[in-house]
Amino acid sequence: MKSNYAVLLIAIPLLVAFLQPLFSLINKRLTKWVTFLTIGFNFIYSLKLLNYVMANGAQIAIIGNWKPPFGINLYLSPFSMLFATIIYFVALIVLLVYLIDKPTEVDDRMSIATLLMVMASGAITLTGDIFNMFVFVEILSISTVILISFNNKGISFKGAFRYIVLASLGSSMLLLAIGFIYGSLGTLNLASIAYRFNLLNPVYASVIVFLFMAGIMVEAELFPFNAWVPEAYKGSKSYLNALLSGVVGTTGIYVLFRMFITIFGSGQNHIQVIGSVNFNAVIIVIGVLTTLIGEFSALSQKDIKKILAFSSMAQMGIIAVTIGVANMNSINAGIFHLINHAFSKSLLFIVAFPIINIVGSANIDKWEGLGRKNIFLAIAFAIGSFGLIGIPFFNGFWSKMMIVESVVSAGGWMYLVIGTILLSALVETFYFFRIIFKLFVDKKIESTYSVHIFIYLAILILSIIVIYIGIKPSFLATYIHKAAIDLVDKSHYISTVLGVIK
Amino acid sequence: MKNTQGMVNAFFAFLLVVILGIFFFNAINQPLGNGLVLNKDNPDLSKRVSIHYILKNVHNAEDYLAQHKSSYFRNRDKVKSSNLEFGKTKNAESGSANEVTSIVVNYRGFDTLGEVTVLFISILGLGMLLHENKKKYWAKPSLIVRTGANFLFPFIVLFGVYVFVHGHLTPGGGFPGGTIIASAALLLILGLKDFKNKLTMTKIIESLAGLTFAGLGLVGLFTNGSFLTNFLPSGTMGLLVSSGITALIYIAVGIKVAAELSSGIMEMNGGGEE
Amino acid sequence: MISNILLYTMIAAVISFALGQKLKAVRWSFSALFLGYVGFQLYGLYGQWGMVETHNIFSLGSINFSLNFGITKLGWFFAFFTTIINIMIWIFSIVKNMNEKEERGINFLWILLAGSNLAIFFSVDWITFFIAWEIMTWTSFFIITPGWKNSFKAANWYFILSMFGAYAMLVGIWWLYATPAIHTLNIASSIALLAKLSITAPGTVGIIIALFVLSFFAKSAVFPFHPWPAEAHAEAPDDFSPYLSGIMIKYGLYGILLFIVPLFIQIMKVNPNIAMVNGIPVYSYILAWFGAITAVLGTYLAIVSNDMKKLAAYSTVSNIGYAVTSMFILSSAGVTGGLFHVVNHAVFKSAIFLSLGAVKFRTHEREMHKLGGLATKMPITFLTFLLGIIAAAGIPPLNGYASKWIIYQALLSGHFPFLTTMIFLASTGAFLYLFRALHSIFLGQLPRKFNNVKEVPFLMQIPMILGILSMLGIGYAPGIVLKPIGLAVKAMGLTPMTVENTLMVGKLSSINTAVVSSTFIGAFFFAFAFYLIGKKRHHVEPLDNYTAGQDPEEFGLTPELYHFALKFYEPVKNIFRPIEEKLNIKNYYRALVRNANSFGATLSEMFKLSGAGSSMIFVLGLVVIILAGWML
Amino acid sequence: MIVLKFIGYGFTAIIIGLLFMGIGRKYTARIQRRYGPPFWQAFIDVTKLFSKQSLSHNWIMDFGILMGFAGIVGTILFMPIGPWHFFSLMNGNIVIIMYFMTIGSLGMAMGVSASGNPNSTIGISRALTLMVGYEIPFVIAVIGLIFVSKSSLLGTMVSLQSGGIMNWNIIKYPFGFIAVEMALQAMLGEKPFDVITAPSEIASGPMVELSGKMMGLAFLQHAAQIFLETGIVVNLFLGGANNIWEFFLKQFVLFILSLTVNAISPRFKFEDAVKWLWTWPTVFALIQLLIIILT
Amino acid sequence: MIQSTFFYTTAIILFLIGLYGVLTKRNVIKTIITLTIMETAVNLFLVTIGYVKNGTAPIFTSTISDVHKFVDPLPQALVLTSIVIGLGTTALMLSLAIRLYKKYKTLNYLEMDGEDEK
Repeated sequence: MKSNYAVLLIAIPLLVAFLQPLFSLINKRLTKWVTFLTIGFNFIYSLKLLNYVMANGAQIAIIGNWKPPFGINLYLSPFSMLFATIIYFVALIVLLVYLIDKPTEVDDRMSIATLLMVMASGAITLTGDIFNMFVFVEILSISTVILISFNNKGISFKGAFRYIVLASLGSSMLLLAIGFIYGSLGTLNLASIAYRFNLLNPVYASVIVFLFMAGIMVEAELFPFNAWVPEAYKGSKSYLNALLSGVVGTTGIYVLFRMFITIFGSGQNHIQVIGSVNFNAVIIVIGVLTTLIGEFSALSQKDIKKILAFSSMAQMGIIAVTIGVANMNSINAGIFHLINHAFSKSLLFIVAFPIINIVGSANIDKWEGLGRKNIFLAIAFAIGSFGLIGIPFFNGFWSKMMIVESVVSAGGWMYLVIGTILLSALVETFYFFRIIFKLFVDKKIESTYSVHIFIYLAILILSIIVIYIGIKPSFLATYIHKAAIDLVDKSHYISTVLGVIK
Repeated sequence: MKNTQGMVNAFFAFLLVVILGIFFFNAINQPLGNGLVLNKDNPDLSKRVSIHYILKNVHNAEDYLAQHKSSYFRNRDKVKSSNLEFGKTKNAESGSANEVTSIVVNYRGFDTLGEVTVLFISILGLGMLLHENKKKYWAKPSLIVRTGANFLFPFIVLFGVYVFVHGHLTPGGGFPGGTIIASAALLLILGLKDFKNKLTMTKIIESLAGLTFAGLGLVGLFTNGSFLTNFLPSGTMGLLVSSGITALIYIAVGIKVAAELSSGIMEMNGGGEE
Repeated sequence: MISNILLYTMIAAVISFALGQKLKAVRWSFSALFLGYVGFQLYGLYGQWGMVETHNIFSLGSINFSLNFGITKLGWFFAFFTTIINIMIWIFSIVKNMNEKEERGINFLWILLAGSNLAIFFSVDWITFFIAWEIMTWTSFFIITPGWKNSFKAANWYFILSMFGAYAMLVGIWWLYATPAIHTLNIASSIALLAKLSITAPGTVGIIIALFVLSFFAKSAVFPFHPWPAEAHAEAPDDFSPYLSGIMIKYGLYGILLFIVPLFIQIMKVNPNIAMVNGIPVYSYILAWFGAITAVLGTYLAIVSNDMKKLAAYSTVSNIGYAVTSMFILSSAGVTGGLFHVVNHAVFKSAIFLSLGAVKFRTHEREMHKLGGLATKMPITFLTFLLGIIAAAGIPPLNGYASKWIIYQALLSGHFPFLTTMIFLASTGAFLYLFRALHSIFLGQLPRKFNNVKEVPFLMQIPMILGILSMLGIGYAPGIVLKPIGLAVKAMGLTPMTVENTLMVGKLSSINTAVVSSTFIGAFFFAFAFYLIGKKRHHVEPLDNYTAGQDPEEFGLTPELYHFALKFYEPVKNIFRPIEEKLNIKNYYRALVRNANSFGATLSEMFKLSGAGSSMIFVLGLVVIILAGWML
Repeated sequence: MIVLKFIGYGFTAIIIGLLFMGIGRKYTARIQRRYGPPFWQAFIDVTKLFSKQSLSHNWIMDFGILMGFAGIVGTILFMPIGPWHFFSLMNGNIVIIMYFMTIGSLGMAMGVSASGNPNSTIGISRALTLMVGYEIPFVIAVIGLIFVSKSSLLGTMVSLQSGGIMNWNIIKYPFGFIAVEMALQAMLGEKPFDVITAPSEIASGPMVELSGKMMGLAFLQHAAQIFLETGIVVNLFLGGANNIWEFFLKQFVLFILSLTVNAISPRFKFEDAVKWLWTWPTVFALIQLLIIILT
Repeated sequence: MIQSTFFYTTAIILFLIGLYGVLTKRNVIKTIITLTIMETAVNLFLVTIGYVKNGTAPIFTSTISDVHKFVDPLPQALVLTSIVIGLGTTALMLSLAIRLYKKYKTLNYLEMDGEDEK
């Protein structure tokens, strides 16, 4: 079976990660390149698989030759492969910058951690087993801690510690939820859980969902569970923040999508009301709060990393709202926006890195005049923020249009929701334009920092993508369309994994 | 003032905890009858996937979706007619006598791969965080400790090896075995004054062991078409040489865990200076 | 065809960008010529009503995004006139930018803006409209802020209010689309369907109208959004202010004419049970009042401002107020008058801003009391400004009068005494601030430092002369503009006014503008005959003045000190002092921004809590969510 | 022919205006127990001014004065004077009249402010502000009349008032008349609203820099203005006239009324003048308007 | 006879104790300890899920081969994994604590100030 080979996406990075200590004995810089090449392999392979599943429909990859629900399986569908591909791609671009960052003593460990983090994110999107997902979430959070503390500053350790405390709390909740699920349903396979979930006692089911939510929303950067965000982003290196936002956040939201729509939800069109708890409403409220808090907090910040961190948070909130609204259009919009956000935000974080080096500060007040010094970076920053704000013919525009459409069409109190979201969007627009304006202020900057060609390359690639999606979104639309159908088709998921219902 | 704040905080925390407690207890004590709840007191294993792990007949499990939604086992009678017998059954699906091992390494081997990775990455992170640690020299260990360390070291290692080699037969396995060996390393650090950190060695060992695990999985993928397939014959249940790659993987895991934990201990002891 | 024009615009923008920083003259001339070409093409498009071009972008879920361009009568009218005025402005900016520091990429943005300008007028569905609207907003934002701090603060006013409006419109658009009875993005059909819907669901229609009106009002700076022009127009580059004031502020009015006014007219036709005031829907009446308030408020603010560009900007606000009031009267005369006033205002206000730009080009001074006596030094500029203010004040021989006359016709024949009073008050007030600008800049004493000021170069005079000619021309024969307006008004479902080239027929009275113009000329000759009597006049220096027997120089009076211009209307200010604070709506906006900032700071404090604190948020949040979840 | 008619209109207005001014001076003097100049004094003044040398600072000054005079003369053509009317289509179009009249003010203002004397500029500033003051009540009252006559033509209004004194608007709409009369006081620049010229404060304000024929033109303009403004009120409220003499008589009555007030009043402080105009006459005008709307 | 409810209750109470500690302790080490308590509680909870009254360990030996008495082996496998993960997390947290202490010379989270703004 060809699809079984998809496990290489996880196995090869693991194999390489175990080999990396040997490489590091040869040369520490070598490990960076090995990581880069491995993720490159992952990206190309996942792209191939993506096209395969787009053509042939969802597949499963069986591990250990044990059929589900007994063994662990990977579920390869347009949705999961799309996100795996995007995660690998973003990671690849970020690693391009990491390759030329100045060498440190701990590069070998760092490159292993990055590799494992990306691997884990990909694995989370692919896996079809809830406990397996938990294990990979743990790998993800531990490697995230390493990523954050890589910067080797007090604030990095503080951020890392804060993150790991919250992640541990979250993983305890997650594990409790898994315990509750196994104790009642007797299975860990996602398809199987989905198949049986509505047999549960409703109150009990809602407890499971609450716990699961608390566990995964730490990664998804949603409000009450995201207190780690600003400090961790501040502590981490700017381009690595692209991983935090584009990989960790994306993965968290992916899991929310998958779990709430396909597994816990009733698939078509609505997350079910579980035990008198209207989870649609709960998620929407969380999303709106996150957006509001994120954007307004960002407004008052001066540090670019914090601004972008809060902005990431807010965007995640917006996407969460689309999960809560859960009609077909909103799911399309949410997926689209998640992809757009991954690209634009990564671009911004990567651009911020050389800028911080040139200016010597992450404080945006000191960024004045960068446009005179290096117009390319300034324009790239502008492109990234345009993508994020949703200026026409940049990628974010279409997804924001769709989000507004889908939320408005839900009617009722959604008008309030959309009002709040747009208010936050207004705030976001304001502070991004403030930064862009500062970049173009007439002022001289003295700096000897020269920007490496790889950074330009990374920026160029992302900028082109941002603009290309903006001008010609149709190529992405086909993928998103299939992904969304895959996401909402619960019975198809079950029958693909567990065999066809006779 | 500060105290008052602390008390308020504590009270508040207490309140929250109590509410969460009510929430949990409410969940646990949901009555039967209104849908599935937590299976308490003598759970019906036939409603869980693990029954097939125990019976080692996953391949023979009937088409899942053809069965009733709430059970994994159509015929409860089949549960009673188990023909597994220690030392006699040959070529069962998973040959290990230790059911837990068969799950950990075979049925859900992928989880274990991840688990090993977690350990790997956290020790890595530990090393990264502490790489500036200077080596600390303890007070000169007493004669008893020194002699004890020298004397006990091979025995502890031997015991550790025993534990992970027999992982598929008896309680224990790679993780406990590895930990025991690592404790031997700790003993050496405490007992020998001039103990040299051997981080390079542990690194290589760890690497090779990890490679073995992942490599075995890949061999399964390329020969039998599925990652981590037990491509070796599982032999007779209960023998030392049985259960195919399960035993091999546990040995690799044991070695890996031993190397990792030892290196972790050494890092804490001052990894920066070698 | 339309898409081709828009495509060429983009190509032209790219070419301009590619030409680089050096070739200023080439770039600006190229773009002006290009715009001329566009104007020519547009002229050729006249008459091809109903042509639609569709470009699919993508479809996802149940929505299909496509760009649809078509030619409507109103749209063509706006596109053509704005392009003509645009050409005028661009000729001006050739010289301006050659002589002054030019910001990077400004020309590129200008061309993009011109393109989006056309796209707004040619879009026939809401998505296209919105896209063009947004592009216009952000390009203009970047043109307004060419790199200095004040301009950013100023542009923020514009930008935030505009974005607020744009988002309101976005919600409105999708609300339209989400309403099952409408479910279309086409502008024309949405009007018809909304009108029908107003019978069964007046609330929904009301809210949709409110959302769109919010957007259009924000763009056109109607009360309560009136503060932005003063900030943005004043701080914008001098050659961009005419565009801002002449064209950009009209987009909102275009939106109103495109959507709101036809919608009200349709509603009046199909819905018998709508609440009416004086024969128009009560909503429309309220909106007309917004216009009237804008007119008066703009006038007052213009009177008390000392910055010449701010003054002109507030004047724009008040003129928009007239047009809005007039349009919401919904009668044929009202809509015609509003539309006509839009055109006239575009002409005279760009002429005024051009002359102010010329003054600033030579003097680099913006505060009026520091100028003075420039009339003799810059006669063409002075004449442009003089005729501009005469037109703006609505004094007969010029074009401003023609549209004001129609507006009064509409208001009086529709029996709106209080609205008429408000408009008249604003109009009389206009006289105050316009004269003040005239006096402070061009009359009075010439400060010594401007003794060597020369008239602007000829290329800069051309657009001003064009402005003068068009003001006089339209004033003499308003029919040339009113006829195409008639077509647009007819398309809205109204009977257009009877007009000939120089004759306008109203319900209460009629007017022959040619006769009025000739009367003025005749009267002037009559007066001139008296002037010829008696001795030749004797010229003396301006400082040689009646000072009750003292020589001004002796008690140390310089021309600068002797020029009475600062606090010119202090008495007016004194009269309004008790309510000045309340009139200043900016304070409310500022407080809003401040509060948003401190709100954000407070929120972000939450993330600085200690480690245990963040866990506390975690658990507290979880508990609250759980409890709320059970309750919901 | 038209040219002759034009000149005839112009001279009529000037002569009647100058006559009124002269009589007015005499009348005021009599009230104040002075002897006063002869009633043709105004003609003498004008003749004298035109014969003197005139100073000018620049061409704008000349141009402005000319424009001011032209504006007023032009406006008179739009006003029906008894049976006379210059245009038939626009026979007393009130909107044109009100706006055309401002040419006069604008020209005057431009001319004197070009002189650069602060006194004159202050005067202009006051004049313009005061204009806002009196136009509000005036316009409100006129709007009421336009509503009842359903036309904005003075000619139509006059014809509606024909047929006896009881049809006059002054009887039908007394509050409106009171408002307009108060506004007229300010329009004419008589006390208590003579804040514009205010000789003791700002040395005759706008006129301070004028001399010779400039002053003469300004004088003529003032005369024409008196004719125009009283004429408008006559047309609006006093039922117009069947022949021009009746018209002049009615104008004269109005003028005398205003002079009487002038002779016995002190001057308002400037801000108070505007405030007063925005309260009392405006209130009267509004009452009138409400009455018209409600009935 | 001990019921499994007893274990569940114990696990939950232990979990809550841990949680209370996390919420109230400002000391880094104490926070780590309380987090470990929580992990233990969760492990206990998981093991209890597989609990069978009078059951035996799920290991075939020469004497025991009655599969009906086996406790559920799957939760045990999960707990094994979870313990190792807990170990990893704890190790990492402890090393972070060491770094924090070296940086700020304190273990109290509230007193770790400075270097926030560059």
